[in-house]
Amino acid sequence: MSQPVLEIRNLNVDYGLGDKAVHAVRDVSLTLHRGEVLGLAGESGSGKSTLAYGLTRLLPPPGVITGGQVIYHPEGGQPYDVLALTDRKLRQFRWAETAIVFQGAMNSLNPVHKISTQLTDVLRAHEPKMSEHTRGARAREMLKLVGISPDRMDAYPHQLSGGMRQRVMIGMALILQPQVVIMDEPTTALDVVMQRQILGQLIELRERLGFSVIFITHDLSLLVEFSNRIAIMYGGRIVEEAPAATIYRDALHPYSAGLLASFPALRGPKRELAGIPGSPPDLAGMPSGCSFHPRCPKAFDPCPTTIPVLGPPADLNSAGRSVACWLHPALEIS
Amino acid sequence: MTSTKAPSGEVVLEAVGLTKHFPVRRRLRQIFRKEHEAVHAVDDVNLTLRRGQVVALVGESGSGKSTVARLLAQLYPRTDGDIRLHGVSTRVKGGRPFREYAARVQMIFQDPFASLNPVHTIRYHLTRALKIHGNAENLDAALHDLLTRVSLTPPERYLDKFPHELSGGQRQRVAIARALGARPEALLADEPVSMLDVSIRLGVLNLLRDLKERLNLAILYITHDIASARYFADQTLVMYAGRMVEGGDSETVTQTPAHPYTKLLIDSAPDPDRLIADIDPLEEDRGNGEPPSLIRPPSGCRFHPRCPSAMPRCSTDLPVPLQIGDTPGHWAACWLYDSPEVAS
Amino acid sequence: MTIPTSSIEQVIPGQGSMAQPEEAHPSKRKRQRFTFIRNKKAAVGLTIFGLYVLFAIIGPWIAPYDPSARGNDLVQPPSADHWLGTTHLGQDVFSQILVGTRSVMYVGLLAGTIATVLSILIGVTAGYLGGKTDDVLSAFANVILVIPAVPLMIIITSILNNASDTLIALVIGLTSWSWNARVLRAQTLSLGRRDYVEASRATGEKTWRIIGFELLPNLTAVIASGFVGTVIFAVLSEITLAFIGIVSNNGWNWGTILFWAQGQQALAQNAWWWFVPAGLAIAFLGTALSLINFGIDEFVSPRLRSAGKTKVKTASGRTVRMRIGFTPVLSSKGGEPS
Amino acid sequence: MRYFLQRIAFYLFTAWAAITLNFFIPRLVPGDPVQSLIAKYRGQLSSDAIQSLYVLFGLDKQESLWQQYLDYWKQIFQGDLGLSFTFFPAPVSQVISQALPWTVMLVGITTIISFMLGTGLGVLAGWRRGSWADGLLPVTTFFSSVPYFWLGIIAIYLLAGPDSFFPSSGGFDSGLVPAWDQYFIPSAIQHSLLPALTILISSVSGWILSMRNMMVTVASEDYITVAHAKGLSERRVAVSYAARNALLPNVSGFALSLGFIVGGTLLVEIVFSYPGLGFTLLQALGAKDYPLMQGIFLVITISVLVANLLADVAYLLLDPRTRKEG
Amino acid sequence: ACGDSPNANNADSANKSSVDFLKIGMPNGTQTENHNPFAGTSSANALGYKWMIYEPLTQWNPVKPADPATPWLASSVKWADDYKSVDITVRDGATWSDGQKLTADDIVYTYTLIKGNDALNQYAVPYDQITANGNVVKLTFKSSQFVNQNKILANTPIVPKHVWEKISDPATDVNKNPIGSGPYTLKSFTQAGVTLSVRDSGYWQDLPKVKELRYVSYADNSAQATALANGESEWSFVFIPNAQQTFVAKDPAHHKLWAPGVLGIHGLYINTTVKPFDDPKLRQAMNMVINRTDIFNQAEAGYFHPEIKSVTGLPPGAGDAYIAPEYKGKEFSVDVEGAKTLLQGAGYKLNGKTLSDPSGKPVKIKLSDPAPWSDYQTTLEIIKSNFAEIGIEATVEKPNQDVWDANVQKGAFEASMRWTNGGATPYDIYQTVMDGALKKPIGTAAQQGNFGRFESPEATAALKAYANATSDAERTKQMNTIQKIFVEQAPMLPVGADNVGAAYSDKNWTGWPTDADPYSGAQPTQPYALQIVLKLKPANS
Ligand SMILES: Nc1ncnc2c1ncn2[C@@H]1O[C@H](COP(=O)(O)OP(=O)(O)OP(=O)(O)O)[C@@H](O)[C@H]1O
Ligand SMILES: Nc1ncnc2c1ncn2[C@@H]1O[C@H](COP(=O)(O)OP(=O)(O)OP(=O)(O)O)[C@@H](O)[C@H]1O
Ligand SMILES: [Mg+2]
Ligand SMILES: [Mg+2]
Ligand code: NI
Repeated sequence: MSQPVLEIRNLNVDYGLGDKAVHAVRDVSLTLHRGEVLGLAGESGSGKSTLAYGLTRLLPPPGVITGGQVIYHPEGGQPYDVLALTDRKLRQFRWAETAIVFQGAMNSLNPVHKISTQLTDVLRAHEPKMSEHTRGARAREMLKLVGISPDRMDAYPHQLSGGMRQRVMIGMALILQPQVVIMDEPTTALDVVMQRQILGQLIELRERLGFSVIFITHDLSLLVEFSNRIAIMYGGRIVEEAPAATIYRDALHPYSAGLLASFPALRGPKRELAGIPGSPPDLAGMPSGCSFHPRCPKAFDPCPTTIPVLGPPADLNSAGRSVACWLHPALEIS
Repeated sequence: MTSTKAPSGEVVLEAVGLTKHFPVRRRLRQIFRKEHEAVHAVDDVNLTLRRGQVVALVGESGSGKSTVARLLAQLYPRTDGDIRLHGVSTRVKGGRPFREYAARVQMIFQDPFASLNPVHTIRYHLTRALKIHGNAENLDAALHDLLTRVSLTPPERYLDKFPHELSGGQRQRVAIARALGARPEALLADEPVSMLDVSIRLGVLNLLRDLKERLNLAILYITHDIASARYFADQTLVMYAGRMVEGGDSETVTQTPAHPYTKLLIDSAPDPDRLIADIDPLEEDRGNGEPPSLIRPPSGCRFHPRCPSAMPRCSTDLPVPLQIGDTPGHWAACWLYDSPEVAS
Repeated sequence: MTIPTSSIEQVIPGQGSMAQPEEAHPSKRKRQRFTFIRNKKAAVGLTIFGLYVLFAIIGPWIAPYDPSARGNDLVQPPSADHWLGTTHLGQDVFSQILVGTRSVMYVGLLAGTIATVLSILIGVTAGYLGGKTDDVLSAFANVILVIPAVPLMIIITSILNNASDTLIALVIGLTSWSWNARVLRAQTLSLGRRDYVEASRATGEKTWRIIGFELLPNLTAVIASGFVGTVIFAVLSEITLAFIGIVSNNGWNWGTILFWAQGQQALAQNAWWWFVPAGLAIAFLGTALSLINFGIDEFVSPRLRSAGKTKVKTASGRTVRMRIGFTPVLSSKGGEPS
Repeated sequence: MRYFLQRIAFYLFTAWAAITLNFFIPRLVPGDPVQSLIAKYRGQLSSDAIQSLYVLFGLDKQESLWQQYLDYWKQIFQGDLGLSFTFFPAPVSQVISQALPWTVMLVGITTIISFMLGTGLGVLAGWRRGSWADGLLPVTTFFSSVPYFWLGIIAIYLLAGPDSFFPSSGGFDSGLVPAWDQYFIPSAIQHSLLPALTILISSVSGWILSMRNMMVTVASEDYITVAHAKGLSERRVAVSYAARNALLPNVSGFALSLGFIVGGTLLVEIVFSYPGLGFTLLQALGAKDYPLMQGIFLVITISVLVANLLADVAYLLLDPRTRKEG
Repeated sequence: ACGDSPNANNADSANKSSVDFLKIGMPNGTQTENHNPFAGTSSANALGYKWMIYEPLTQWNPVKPADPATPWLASSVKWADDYKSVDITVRDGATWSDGQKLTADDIVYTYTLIKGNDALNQYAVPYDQITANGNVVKLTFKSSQFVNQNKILANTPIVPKHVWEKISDPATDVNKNPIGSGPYTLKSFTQAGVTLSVRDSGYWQDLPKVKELRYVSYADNSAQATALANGESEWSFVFIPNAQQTFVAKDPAHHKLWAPGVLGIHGLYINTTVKPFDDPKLRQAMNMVINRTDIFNQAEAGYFHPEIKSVTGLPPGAGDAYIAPEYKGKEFSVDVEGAKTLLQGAGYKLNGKTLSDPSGKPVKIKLSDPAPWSDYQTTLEIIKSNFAEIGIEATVEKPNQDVWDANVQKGAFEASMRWTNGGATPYDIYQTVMDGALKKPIGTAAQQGNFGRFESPEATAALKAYANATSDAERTKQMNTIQKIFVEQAPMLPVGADNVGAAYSDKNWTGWPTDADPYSGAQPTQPYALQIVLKLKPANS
């Protein structure tokens, strides 16, 4: 496997302080490798966005990072902890190394500035020496890259369609050629045709530019198609992580399996859909033990009491996958 | 519920040439001009809801699906066409006739988080639905019955809760229960699961299917997820920019789509079986892969500007529904299937 | 496209409410009912306000003197006999303030109620019904808004023969509803598009029931905040009117006190005790009401809520403020970079 | 454009309705200018003078209200607002035009300063929640709850005096004639300081509060987070992203308050004997001077509407979303 | 360099050590430029500067109304015995400020103008013929003008014919460039005030020492009072609450108040048609308990409306000469016991704190006056507590001014403080209160007087006889009758007198009229203000 570019270690994120805190992300460790698309799935409220924003300390109050590290490996440099950076350093780090494409593009663009301003703003902040002219040229270039004619430079966000706005955001994310691009449900607001267009484009760009992507969605079938590896989140934890095809064929965690069985297939034989019984957990009153156990059809003794650790399953010999489930207890790493 | 079991397949609600144009407010300087600008949200839509059947209406965002539902629920006055309830043309605006209509045709909204009033309990919501339609003779029993019907058991646990105390799926069930409170014959479900979590969608859809079978309801299922239409509906209609472009048996439409738009839709749907490597190359029509303006819809076939197999005729002549192949009831409004064209 | 709420329809700062309540996260609604009172500002405001209400009720009974009774100590500074000194007629200022509380509170609350009821009737109806009704009603509200309120009140009170407190409240109420009506209209417009309104229509509810049972309960916070705003405005208006000499018979209110004090040039006579306390009484009442309003605003718009502590201790012992864009990191335990 | 035409139609209607109300309301008031004049002089004017005054004011002729209303519109279209009774036979337009500049200067400039100051502080308070700026709020709230006139009178008592720098009344030193010269201007400024301060103190908190609330609201918008994510400087995010958007709703509030300048600060003008329009209006009210009342109401109505129109224009300039046709 | 500026001189003079201007203030609000001396609404009238530019034929002293008038533009005045005509000899040597001579033509023109123009005929004087014979002007009237003599001669500004005949509508002209015979001419006008400067030459007397008069119009009483206290204003006529402390004490050496009473009073009008107040006994009793000293000190700040002592209602000083022999020395004093006895005798019963009338009904009275008139309001509060002592329960109402005014005129009131007209004789006072000729039915506005609907044919006849009398003896006789009715019937309970005084500072200028030398009234807006200005001398000379 190729080199890691971003390592998340034991990240914990709370909303609020003290007893009332909601533990939205618990003890998450995850590694993103250079050039790969890492899919992050899980139902609503499982902490996907929180994890993504937590990486670069962008959570709004009352979000607090209560522990963990985010180690960034710059190309040919010494790795460092993003969470430990000073404000100034962090500002420099942002966008230049990791860029984020948010869920709603309309809300991500400042409605009162032209998109050219918003594009060049980044350059002005990160490459102050660049000339006005070069900046403009670069912004135009990016727009062309994402398939928007450069003469739309002077348009305001509201003058663009949803798809175009989302493309502008993607272009903006790539303008500094970052190593990591985080995409939080970049296409949920769009319809399928547009979604496919944009994702197709993104994959192509990734091949050309070589950045890594963390791709968040709850549409598992989309993820399976588009990502290299998939991590499934439930109740603030990662419950399974494996290459996309592996998960699709053979999900180990009952939750992942249930998730996959919830999507009707368009092609192939009509299969019976099982779904997952029960409703998502409340983060404030998380069940003890494996948080999925109240809904799990296969729950047994240890599930309600002990939290399973995420690790390569001991009973199977499939490389590059890990799961947190007592059905497949983790290999003891000693 | 005591409704006598009507024969399955009986036509309940029918739309004939249903049309809705939302007037665009005229500018002052246009005040003297004759023509009125309007959003052609729905044009000439025909659809039939039968007892014990689910008709799916699919199409991209803004294609007019919700408008069709609201027209059928008589929440909007229609511009043209006809809505027939058991073959009788109806047009109701308010008051008693509306309530009588509502007793037979009920609508379920897309967003269960928004369609229940946060200040009222479940009991209030359901009681109102029952009372308005005079189904409240034995209120407690009726309430229990409703909640049981939508699998919210035991009913006592839910009756005095506020919407916010329920999960999305439970709320949508309450919304369905409310619609059932009127003892309707037809249910118009406008994207009933798109706001729900993946893991609970299925439960709601299964419930709807179950109700259809048990109560012999006619259901219009609106969605943009064509896969769920295949799974859930007996018939599927595809809508594009305010017009129906294809219709037929769900399995046929999804497996052998005829209209280029349906094809595009199906090709675009995520498919886990496809591998990351063989993603289609970037399409040519990137820039205009967007739905057309409905104020000035393209002439002829509304899809022609995006259509890969557009012919000159497409931009001038409005396609008529044409029978496709030999599957009965499968049609598409596309000149590709006009016999002379096919012949040539 | 939507035309952004234009100017006249916008909320003026300081007046009425800035409340633009996006629906609070539904699962928190119940808890918020109590949070409102737990809000520190609102609690302080309510406490002060409660005191004023108490004095409005018992003021005339506990007042040491008849506020109009003349005494022999003319323009005396505060003393044990007269806690806030006396007027040029030897009247007890403290008693006047105590007794005056009732009129101020009465007029403020009554006018607030009248204006609120009117604004609900007009604003909600206009917002919900839309179309021609809306055009007519909002034009009407705009006209009232455009005409300056205080002069209008002066004119109207002078049409009336004998200005009783109730009449003054009526006039203030009748001239000051338009602002809230606009706010409510805008609010109703956005609520009216919500699915639950549409849904209850689809169920077959009657229009008045939709307005009364579906819309209004959801507008309570906005209405409450509008009410509080109007009460502030009404109190200030009544006092202003009293100050320029439009008062009710025999009525003592703080404006009357200021009127007499100014007419007698209290400050030039160095009789600060005559002039200052009444003004302070107004200011504290106003502050209390504003505090309540903040509470409501924050209740309605959770973003405005200053969520408890905003300062956090980090691992390194530093205190950092919670702020947007830089999430505080409390500790960073974990493995060493490899 | 369409948006504009709509607005203009709306303005015209509002203007018509307001002007009509302005016409009828004063006429409902009992009493007439002559009686008011006599009463005003309380014995200084002999009751013999009544007849001559009726003749003088032209009130000896009877005309139907409707006829008067028509005449009133005719006059308005001719730009003639009639003659004032209080200042008989000065034309209303003259009375207004001599008072208006004072109000506009004093209250206008103060409102602008108050708006800018309040907005600035509000941006700070909203951006740095929990810092010292938040502590400012209770204080300003208190001051904004104080009646203008009370504050003004206290200010006069405490700050103005025989040897004080602050004069207690008037718009300029007696003996000076309004002119743009080195004697008059400083005097006018000196006279405006206290009233301006009074208005400032009691009005600034409204701006602080609304701006703060808008900032707080805007600060949780996604685009702010994006701006942070882009690594822009704090200043740039606060000013160009947050404040710029938060300002929009305040602009129209500002325009509205500009419109209310004219009628809004009646009492400050009275307390400080400031020769402005508010004070003139009070005189007109006391004297049953309908023409003057109507004239002033007209000015107020028009200025409110013009201010709104300006707000629309400002919105148009500040908010690109409005610019879109259709 | 700044010579062009209209303010250059003023600014300089403010720094000079010796002051050559006088700052006069009035609480009359903003002004618009109008120098028309005939218009009651003009700035010239409101601030009083018309009397510095225009002069009357005679000057009379309201402080000593019985003294003969001083000739002014007339060198002598001769009334016929029946007061239906007057001969006026025009002074020689008076010139208009544009240099033209003042002649009998100008006087004839002025009076003809007034006669022919109802709007200018402020006192509704029935002019008949106006003719000139050389430098003698003869005015004739349709009725006796004894009671109006000073209004006609001393209150009418004489205007230049050559200027005014060119004015198309003298009633509404603003007289932008006033040309008068007085010692001052207009220098500048602003809405806050007016500056007059002294003429270079051509005035028929010695020019005054005050080179410049600066009139300032303050917004209201309190602003004016503050200005007086601060020294910003040197001369004004305004009610100053607690004047000793708020004004005099600020500079005891220079700040002076002088408020001589005149023949015009303020009192409590009682609606004599309302039961039981139609009973003169009750009114008398009420009259006996009013504490005028309290009112004088607490409501009128100890100076503003001089306390009326004589039971005839005539003010001290100005009224002394007219008091009937039987009432000489008879003064009001609070006599609660006397009042009770009187009431008992008339069939009223006082049980505990409530007085009931002979029919057994408790006696209650509503006192009303507009709220902004704080001295009246204070007076009513005092009267209310005075009445309480004899068991009359009074309530104070504060209708707004217009409502009050309408109510008083229509007789829709029970009791109200109000003023009477004033004049050169007590006639105006009594006429306002008792003249049956002015009486209107309840509900119809009585604009000129007799608001209490007092019915006394005797009084009406006496008033008429007084106005038309041709001899002093006749007048005295009628006056005595009138006073007797007034005292016995008490149609109105007199409280205080009007004053013609002023608050002034003699820091810069001395020579003001005082009790010791009451050579004229002291209000800055009256004709005699010119007499004062002519007498003023710099304080440090
Ligand atoms: N400001 C907040 N205060 C308290 N809890 C919060 C806050 N923001 C988010 N949460 C909680 O944190 C949890 C994780 O939220 P997050 O937004 O990361 O979920 P998500 O997986 O991105 O969901 P979605 O798919 O809906 O975007 C949720 O349960 C949410 O309720
Ligand atoms: N009240 C209305 N006034 C004017 N135009 C409207 C109105 N309602 C809908 N439209 C327009 O009609 C068209 C169809 O809207 P509709 O809501 O029916 O689409 P939809 O297919 O339900 O889309 P979605 O999947 O987003 O719900 C859209 O272009 C919309 O802008
Ligand atoms: Mg998310
Ligand atoms: Mg829809
Ligand atoms: Ni538009």
